[in-house]
Amino acid sequence: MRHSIVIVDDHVLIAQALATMIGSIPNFDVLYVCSGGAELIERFKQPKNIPDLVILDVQMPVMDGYAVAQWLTENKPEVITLALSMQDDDEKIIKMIRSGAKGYLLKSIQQKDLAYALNTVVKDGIFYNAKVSKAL
Amino acid sequence: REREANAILHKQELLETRQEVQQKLMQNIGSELHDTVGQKLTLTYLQMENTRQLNDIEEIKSRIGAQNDLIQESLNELRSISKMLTTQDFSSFSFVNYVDKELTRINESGLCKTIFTYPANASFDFLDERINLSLVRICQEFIQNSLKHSGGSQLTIDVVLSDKDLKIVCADNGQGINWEKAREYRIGSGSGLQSIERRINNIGAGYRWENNNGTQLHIDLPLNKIGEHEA
Amino acid sequence: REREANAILHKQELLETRQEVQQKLMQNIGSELHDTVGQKLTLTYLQMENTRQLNDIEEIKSRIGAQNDLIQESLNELRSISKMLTTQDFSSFSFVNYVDKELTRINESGLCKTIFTYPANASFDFLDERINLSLVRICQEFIQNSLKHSGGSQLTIDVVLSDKDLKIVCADNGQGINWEKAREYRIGSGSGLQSIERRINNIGAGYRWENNNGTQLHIDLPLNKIGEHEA
Ligand SMILES: Nc1ncnc2c1ncn2[C@@H]1O[C@H](COP(=O)(O)OP(=O)(O)OP(=O)(O)O)[C@@H](O)[C@H]1O
Ligand SMILES: Nc1ncnc2c1ncn2[C@@H]1O[C@H](COP(=O)(O)OP(=O)(O)OP(=O)(O)O)[C@@H](O)[C@H]1O
Ligand SMILES: [K+]
Ligand SMILES: [Mg+2]
Ligand SMILES: [Mg+2]
Ligand SMILES: [Mg+2]
Repeated sequence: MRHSIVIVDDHVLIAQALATMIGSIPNFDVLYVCSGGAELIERFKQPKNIPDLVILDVQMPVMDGYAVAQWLTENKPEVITLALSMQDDDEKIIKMIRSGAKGYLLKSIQQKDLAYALNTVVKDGIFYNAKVSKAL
Repeated sequence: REREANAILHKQELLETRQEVQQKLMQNIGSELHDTVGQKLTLTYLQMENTRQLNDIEEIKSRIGAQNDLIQESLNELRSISKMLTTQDFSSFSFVNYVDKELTRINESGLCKTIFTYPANASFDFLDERINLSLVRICQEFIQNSLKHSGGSQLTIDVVLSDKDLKIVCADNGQGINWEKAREYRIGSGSGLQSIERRINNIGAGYRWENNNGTQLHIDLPLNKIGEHEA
Repeated sequence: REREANAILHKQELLETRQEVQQKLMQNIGSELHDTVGQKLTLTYLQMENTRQLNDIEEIKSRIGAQNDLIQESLNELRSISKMLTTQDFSSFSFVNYVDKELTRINESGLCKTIFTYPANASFDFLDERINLSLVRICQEFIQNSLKHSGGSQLTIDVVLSDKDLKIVCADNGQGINWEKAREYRIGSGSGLQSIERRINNIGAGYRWENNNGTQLHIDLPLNKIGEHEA
């Protein structure tokens, strides 16, 4: 089974680099990348733009990752959200999980680890690596 | 006796503001490190990981070149931040210098385009340290709010000096302050907008907010009021 | 009246020390950024340039992997420095916490191996902010001197608390202080060694320098003296 992904990050180049990485992971396809929550909500008005997974940057201007995660939890609970951050800060991890994220990824991730995280979260509905477990 | 006590209180206020300016600068540089150098290095990392998956040697080599440019840029930013941290001297400085440095750094970092205009030949020596520091804190707070909340791409600060007053206009081209929403924050005591307004009042200046293709803050410091606090 | 004046002076001294601690921290972090993250990135840059000259694709890929590890390390350091800057709160903290953070960071940065021992379960709440800050400044100064002058590879700080006193031993395994040479510096007023000794005196503590496989500074703060300054 194939899974579609949308990446939300205000640093579009980082989103694109992650999209490239996901491109060579079997069974996962990037639908599109976008640079913020407002754009995501706008795109979601069309059902064809709703993916299986959203990979969501934590720190973004105007609408931050927590706010977008909350919006997704309330409006599209069937979409799995994974948080994405440069920092492995306990407080941030906990806040993202509370807002509905099913796991937490560092931006500087290797392809094999990303593949493992994606496969785990679609299989178990949740991806807790050592860092998340420690934070919780 | 009364005078002496006043002088001491005045000195204390000064020290507190100086420390606040310093602490905010540290916080700003901390998040800037994260947002600029950090993001660039993260990008480099991800791109290199992708490059490793390629099989065309010429393509790989040209990508390494591009990624090395990113590392070079990160190094330049790191250098300027490192310099900022090591050479900052808070005991004697003018707010114009400080704002100039701060906006230049933000501009170079690519976080936002910045423009600073001020009368190049004017001397601001008539401002004492308390006013200098307060003006710095006000601008710091405005800048941080613009970067954090406005979503705009440009930040402008204009300083105009006349015989009668010193005028400062801080402006961004973002979405403007939603005062309904901001009111919630203004109830809390430590918020940025409140501290901006309190500080402006404290130095005997007036102010006006405008929503006009973004947020504008007009500050007006009548020169005849300067020194009154000291007397 | 006298009491009031004393309280004000005391507050002022506190604010000045707080600012000094902050300023030193900024300077230290500034040069650390340059020396650790900066050096690592420069190395990465040079190695990548060399990698570009190679012709064996497997070799190129394995080098990219190694260079990416360096970037990963730089990112980790950047993260911890960024966090240090953004979360530092100077208004309420204990010297043990501060020294712990500082030494951990230096250790992780690879500048020097550091060891910090202190009574884990003891509370240091009986120390007021002035003493906390002074102890931090003393340790900061010792640490910077060791990094700058000792040529050693290890830095140790031991804190021992008894009923009678608080003992702190700062030590490095470098070449030791050349007191002949250091004397020149001690004539100037702003030097590090002088400020260490002045601060130790100010909080009512005693000290002893030893050259013993490196430099050692023994500080002894009798607990019955604490609070005397406040009275
Ligand atoms: N330049 C701006 N553009 C758009 N909105 C703004 C701007 N400045 C402030 N705001 C809005 O006003 C609110 C209050 O700002 P304020 O500086 O008081 O608090 P804050 O920035 O949220 O938190 P703090 O400054 O305490 O870290 C912000 O949350 C934001 O919604
Ligand atoms: N841990 C040490 N190991 C070896 N030599 C030291 C050590 N600490 C100090 N010194 C010597 O003592 C001299 C005086 O130190 P001091 O801290 O007073 O001044 P400084 O470090 O040279 O300058 P400053 O501290 O004002 O930046 C140093 O120049 C150095 O030669
Ligand atoms: K794929
Ligand atoms: Mg972001
Ligand atoms: Mg604010
Ligand atoms: Mg020194």
